[in-house]
Amino acid sequence: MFPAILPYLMLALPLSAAVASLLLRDRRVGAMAYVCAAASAVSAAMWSVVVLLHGTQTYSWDTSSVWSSYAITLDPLGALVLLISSLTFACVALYSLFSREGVTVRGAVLFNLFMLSVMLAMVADHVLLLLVAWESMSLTSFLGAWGDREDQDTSAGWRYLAVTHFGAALLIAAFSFLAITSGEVRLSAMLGLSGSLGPAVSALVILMVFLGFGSKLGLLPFHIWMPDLYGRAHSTITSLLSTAASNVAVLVLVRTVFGYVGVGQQQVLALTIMGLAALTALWGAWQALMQAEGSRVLAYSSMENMGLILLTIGAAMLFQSYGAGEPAAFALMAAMFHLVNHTVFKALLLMGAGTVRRATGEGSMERLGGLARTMPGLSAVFLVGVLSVAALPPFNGFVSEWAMFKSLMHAELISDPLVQLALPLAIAVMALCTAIAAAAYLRLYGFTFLGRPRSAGACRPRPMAFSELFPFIPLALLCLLLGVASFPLLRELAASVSPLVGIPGVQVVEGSSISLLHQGGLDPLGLSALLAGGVLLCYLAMRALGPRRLVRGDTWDCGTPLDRRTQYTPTGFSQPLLKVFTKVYAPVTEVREDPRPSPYIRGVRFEQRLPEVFLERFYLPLSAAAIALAMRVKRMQSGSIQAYLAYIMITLIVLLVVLR
Amino acid sequence: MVELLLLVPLVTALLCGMSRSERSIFTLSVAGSLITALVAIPYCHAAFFQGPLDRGLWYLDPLSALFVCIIVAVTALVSVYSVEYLKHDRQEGEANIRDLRYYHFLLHLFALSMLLVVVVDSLGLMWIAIEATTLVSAFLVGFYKKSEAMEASWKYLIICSVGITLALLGIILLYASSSGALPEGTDSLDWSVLRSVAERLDPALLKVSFILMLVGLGTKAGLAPMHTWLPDAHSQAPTPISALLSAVLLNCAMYGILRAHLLVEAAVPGFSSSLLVAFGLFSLLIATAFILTSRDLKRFLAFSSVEHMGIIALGFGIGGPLGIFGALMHLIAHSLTKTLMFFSAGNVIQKYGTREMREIKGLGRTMPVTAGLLIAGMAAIAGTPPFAIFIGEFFILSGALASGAYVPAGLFLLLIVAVFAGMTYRVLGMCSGEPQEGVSEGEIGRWRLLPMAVLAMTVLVLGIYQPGPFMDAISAIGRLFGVSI
Amino acid sequence: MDLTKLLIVLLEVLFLLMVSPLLTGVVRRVKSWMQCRSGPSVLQPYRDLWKLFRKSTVASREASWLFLLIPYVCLGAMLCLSVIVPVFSAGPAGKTGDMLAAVYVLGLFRFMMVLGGLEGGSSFGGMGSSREMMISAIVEPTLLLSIFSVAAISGSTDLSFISGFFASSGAEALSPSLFLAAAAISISLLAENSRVPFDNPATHLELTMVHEGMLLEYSGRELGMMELASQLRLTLFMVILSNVFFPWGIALGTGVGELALGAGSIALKLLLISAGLAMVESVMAKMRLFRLPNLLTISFTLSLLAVMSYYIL
Amino acid sequence: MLSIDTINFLAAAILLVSLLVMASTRMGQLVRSFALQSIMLAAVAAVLAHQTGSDHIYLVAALTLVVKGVAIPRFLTYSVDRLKVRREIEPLVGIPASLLISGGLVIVAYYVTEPLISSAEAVTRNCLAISLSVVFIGMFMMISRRKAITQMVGLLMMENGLFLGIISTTYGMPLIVEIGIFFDVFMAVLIMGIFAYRINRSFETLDTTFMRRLRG
Repeated sequence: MFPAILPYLMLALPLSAAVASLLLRDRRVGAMAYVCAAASAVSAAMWSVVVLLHGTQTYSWDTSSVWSSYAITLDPLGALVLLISSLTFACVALYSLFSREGVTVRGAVLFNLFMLSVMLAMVADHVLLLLVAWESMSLTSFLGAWGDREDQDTSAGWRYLAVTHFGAALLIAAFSFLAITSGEVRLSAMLGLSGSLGPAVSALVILMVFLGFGSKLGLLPFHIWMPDLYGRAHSTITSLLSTAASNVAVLVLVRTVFGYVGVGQQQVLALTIMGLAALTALWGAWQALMQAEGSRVLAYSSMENMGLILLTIGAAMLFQSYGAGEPAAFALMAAMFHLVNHTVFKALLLMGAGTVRRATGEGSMERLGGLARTMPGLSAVFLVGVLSVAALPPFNGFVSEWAMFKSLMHAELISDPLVQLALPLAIAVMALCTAIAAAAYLRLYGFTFLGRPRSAGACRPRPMAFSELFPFIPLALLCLLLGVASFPLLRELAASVSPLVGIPGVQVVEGSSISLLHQGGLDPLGLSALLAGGVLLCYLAMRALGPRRLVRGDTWDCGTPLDRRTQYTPTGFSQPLLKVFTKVYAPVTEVREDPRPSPYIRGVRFEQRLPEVFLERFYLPLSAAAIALAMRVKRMQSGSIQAYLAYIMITLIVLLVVLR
Repeated sequence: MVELLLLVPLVTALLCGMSRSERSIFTLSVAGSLITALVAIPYCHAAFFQGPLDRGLWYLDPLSALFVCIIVAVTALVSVYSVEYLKHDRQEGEANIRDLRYYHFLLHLFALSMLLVVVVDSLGLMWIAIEATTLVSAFLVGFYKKSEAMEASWKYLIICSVGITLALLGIILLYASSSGALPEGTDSLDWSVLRSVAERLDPALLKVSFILMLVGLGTKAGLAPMHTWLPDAHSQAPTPISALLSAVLLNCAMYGILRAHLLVEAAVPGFSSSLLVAFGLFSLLIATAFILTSRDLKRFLAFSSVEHMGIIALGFGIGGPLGIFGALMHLIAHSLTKTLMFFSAGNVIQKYGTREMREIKGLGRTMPVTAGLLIAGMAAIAGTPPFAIFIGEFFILSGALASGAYVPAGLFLLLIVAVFAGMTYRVLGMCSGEPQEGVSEGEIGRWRLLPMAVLAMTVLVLGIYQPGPFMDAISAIGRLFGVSI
Repeated sequence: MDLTKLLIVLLEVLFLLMVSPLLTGVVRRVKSWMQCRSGPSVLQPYRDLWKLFRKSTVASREASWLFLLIPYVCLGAMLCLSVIVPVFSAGPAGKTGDMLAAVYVLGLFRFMMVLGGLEGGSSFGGMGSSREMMISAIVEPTLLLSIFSVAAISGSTDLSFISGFFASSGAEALSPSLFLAAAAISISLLAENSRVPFDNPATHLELTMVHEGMLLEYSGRELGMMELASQLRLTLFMVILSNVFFPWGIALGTGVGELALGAGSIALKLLLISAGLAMVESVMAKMRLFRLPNLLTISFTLSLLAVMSYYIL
Repeated sequence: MLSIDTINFLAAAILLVSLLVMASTRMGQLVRSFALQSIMLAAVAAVLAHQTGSDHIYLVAALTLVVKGVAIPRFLTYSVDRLKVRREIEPLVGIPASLLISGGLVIVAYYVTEPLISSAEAVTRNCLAISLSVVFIGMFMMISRRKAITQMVGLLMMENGLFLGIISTTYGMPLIVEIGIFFDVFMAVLIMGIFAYRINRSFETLDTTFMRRLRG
């Protein structure tokens, strides 16, 4: 039977492609490896569809070893995430294949391995497989991001590894708790363990899982690696890391918290998680607004989006802990939907940012501008991505953000005053994040594509072949499709998250309209039709007034010819908001007078720097303290043999006297 | 007979010592170590699957068989690796043909003494063998005859001798404790006899005896704060010898501690295991500090050995099926992985002519295969899945959590993360960047990559899939500890 | 959707389209009275629009394909919004439209308009865009929170439902939280529509302008569309304000008499609000840009309090 | 009973000689004191052998006398002459302080062995405590003295303490073990001698406090 080989294809293709290109070290093989990756992604998508049609499928391989049998399983929830992720994978594979600077063997190998580990992590039904896939994701993404660069500075990459390894250690601890409590290594055999774990330990486990996965999602304070990685690494890697890796993290997090452990009565924990997620989202939005590089904006934007998703998941936990299953299911559905949407538009945006950087040779928005005229195709698809990420109708980000907002509006179902204060606050945070992040995306688009070019590279970007643009198109279409006609997907999502909250079937979609408990719903299809109709009407009305006569002229310049320096800069653009939130950013300003030979001309230099608070106030002191402590310990290895012998003697005497 | 297992390395050592040409030395050495490995197979098989071999002086139970396997395997790999290593040394003028003879004579003698440690029945003879390992390996540590090497071997000799003397006192007290338990006139130092009466040994004497043995053998096993000789000796010895020291010698001392632990645990439950946990964690703590600050590649690896011996002690201390399995797995995996790490370090050091990690740059460019294996080894040694060490750490952690030892578990987790951070920082620093002037591209030697590749594959496979016989052997050892794995 | 409903919707949209320029005219007229000027006719905005629609367009050389698309999107979004927002009739008989979605449609309008400001690459456009984003970063959360409080009281986010709920429940629905929300939305109305004290719609002085700065590069037909869209936006805000907080007279059925009453009452309310707006604009001065956040934060706090007080009190 | 008293007397004398070793200021004095201790140890063994009548303890006594009482001291004296070691001891901890600390170590040893003694025979009591004391003192000797040779003597003293423990608590180990231990000790001293010679060649001193190149 054909569908039975799909999972094998999905896993074997990238593995064999990676091994083949590693052994043969030929660029053509590397190119073939990307094709294999795309094929594997397609088979993953097909498998997901099969699972969505026929229900959960499990494959297991018996080993006589300590790990009993390895198994992979795909449930409908996983299938939905895998479906969208694999479509994105296929696009990114094509993007890498067609990219101008060509295919490198190393890139192809790492791409395939990374994709393999992501897919494996999504379907893993075994503790070891999950942990292996998870760590291999970190390692391959790290190698992909840093390995091919010649720069001396590996500290940023090291930060990434260290932080994710810390997260992995927490996950290892958490899953080891689960495994010893259930006596199982199969994940699907774990169900509702909170009863046997006890409230304190299950809270600990949930927190560890949350922080562990959070380390990849950029949860505060684990986000420090994100901007540097996104700023430096190739967009192939970042576009997968931000999307597929996040999908894995959230998917397994949801499965663990709601399925394996079960929420129980963890109200305080849920509120804590919501608080942390809210801070993450806010911090991400604030920082996204101030970054000069497009890829760094997108890094913080990932942080913001993941913060919102985790906030909604936290709300779902809160509802669940009070026994309100329906809103919990709705919140989970909203979060998962935003997750898949984020996959689509973030991959599009990161690929776009990478293309811009390579076409112009400029990474900073301070030196870009005007690309909409020279790269119209890219500017159009990028606009779709920006509108999606800014949650504007009729694109997908809008629908999922609407649903997330809506899910927080069920405070009246729970009579606890704490919750009734917390949920409105969550809404306030979400609203603030959305607004600030929208400003950041606007700035990203406006200063990259609009206005006049700010550097020579931006004046004459390398032209883009259609094959380069092609991988963007399915993603852009998907952004629109998921925004306009997402109701079948939402219906599936709602059905697949409802077992997690213990409710047989939550009805959230009626016709094409989404709502819960009849509290006002959204009909994305209708709204989009109205929008399209409005625009069409305007167009027809204007046509009726006669053809447009268009004259090109100079920009209004008040009589002073405009040059590069008269244009608004991205820094200037965000300056008012910097002033508003000056307490948050705590900018370090330095005004220096330049010594000049002439007494009549005064030169003044103004410098403003936004400190990376978490790095400078938390991590650097922490590591400095650790090193200082280690240096003190190091003194014990003084080189004196007498001292060494004294250690032995003292140890011995102390032990004998104390324990005799 | 077990004597054959000991005879082959002895003969190899003597033949190597008498050979005239470089070629014949290398051939003899490799052949000898491989034959030893072959000879060991039936013994180990019997010990694992047919119960202990108890023949007079010799005693081979599953635990000894495991150590025999590790010793012969690592020795074989080391003798293969040594070929090109010493050729390179000879080209550089660091060693002449006499040194070669001397090296191989001692190498096989060293292997012999370590084999002796694990196959004798009497604890007294075990002590003698352990002291013999110190005496033989001191010459190997001082192989390069530089003043640092002299210093290191002196410290090694003195500190380990002191430690081992304390251990002997412990053995004496153990012996004394048995006098009440055994029938008059049959007091014995044989482990197999002591084991059978373990519950009736005098607890007061046993406690003091265990402390003395733990401190004494712990010195040799590299448990902090008695580990001080270890970085010196490891850094000064020729790199293949460092591998042997780290991967096998430390384990031999750990073997002695385990033998004592098994006895004490039967008579005074909980006493020795809590001491093992304490020493394990302390070693982990101290080693972490040094790993974070070390600059010398081989010292760095030596401290990593301290760390891992700490983890192994922790695992055995935690006990239970999970802890014991984890510790055994970790012990095996650490031997193999650390050998791989030292081999990689040997390539790097011979290529760059320095051990200073800050002066080593751009390995990814100059020696891509070594760099790849180094990174794989680093990932493995830092406990990244799916390498075998991860399995060990995972089970030790699970064991700690299952037994409710949350504080040790938390500390353990925190420290291995810190170690990971320190490890990656250094290794990445070496692999990236621009190589300095005068370092040509290309690996040094192809054959030395073979044992490394074998090791890397083994730790990888062992992490993902543990073959049936392997698990059977482990569970045979587990039964010795009274747990069913 | 049956035919009557469709008809009502069409009527409402037409009504809004027709009345929007008039309201702008009224505001200007009232303001000039207050300044003891006779001022232009209230029909002047119609004439302006007609003139603009027939003029040819001058576009900057620097502007891209997006520049000419933006006015269509903006006006289209406002048309879409006028379909959603209940004008004459509400309740089960009225149309359905989600209030949260309405905020997002407004967001789309603003996003596009601000992007338009960045086309051309002059410093005026950038300045206007930058300031607009600063204001909207706080106004949008305020709006959403106010909606949340209203939704919490009425039990739905459906605009028509809310309006019908308040119309039918009368005085018992009055609560402190409603007042706070009304205050917050009123301040947002001023901010969102670039009125004094946030912006001065009557000036093109570069140091103060926000809204006009963004439209500086537009001309002819496109300018007309943007102007109309802005006027429509003001009207829609007023309609929302009046139909949510003062829904008296709104039709709850589809009877002709009811509808006529609804139309009459909404027209009256719009006139009153316009007059009020003109009063506010006349007695207040435009604020310094960096004092705006204070006012905006006040409105944000008001809306947060509105939500909180609903649950606490 | 005579022999028990004799053994106890000799054991106490061994302890006193350890303190004498500690108090030595010259290399020659040190080595001679050590030789005296070894001879006393041989005497203890001989008495014990007489008491228990086991032949192999006679052998042990003879070996102790020959190896530790004669051969090793001569080897040490030869090394001191050959390597031109300075005659002074050069302690890191002064002699009075060393003696005080040694006294403290004796107390510790008695304290530690106290619970063990209750269950042991009369001979064992003192001897076990004394043997532990001698081990401690030997170890302290290694810590508090600079020269490589003094460290060797310290180690040998530790081993003397150990032997006292062996013969007094267990009346001797199995013969093969005993002989093996003797062989090992002898080899160890020889090898240390070789290294001391090499160290002297490369550092031009036997002062171990100069060997501090390997640190950190």
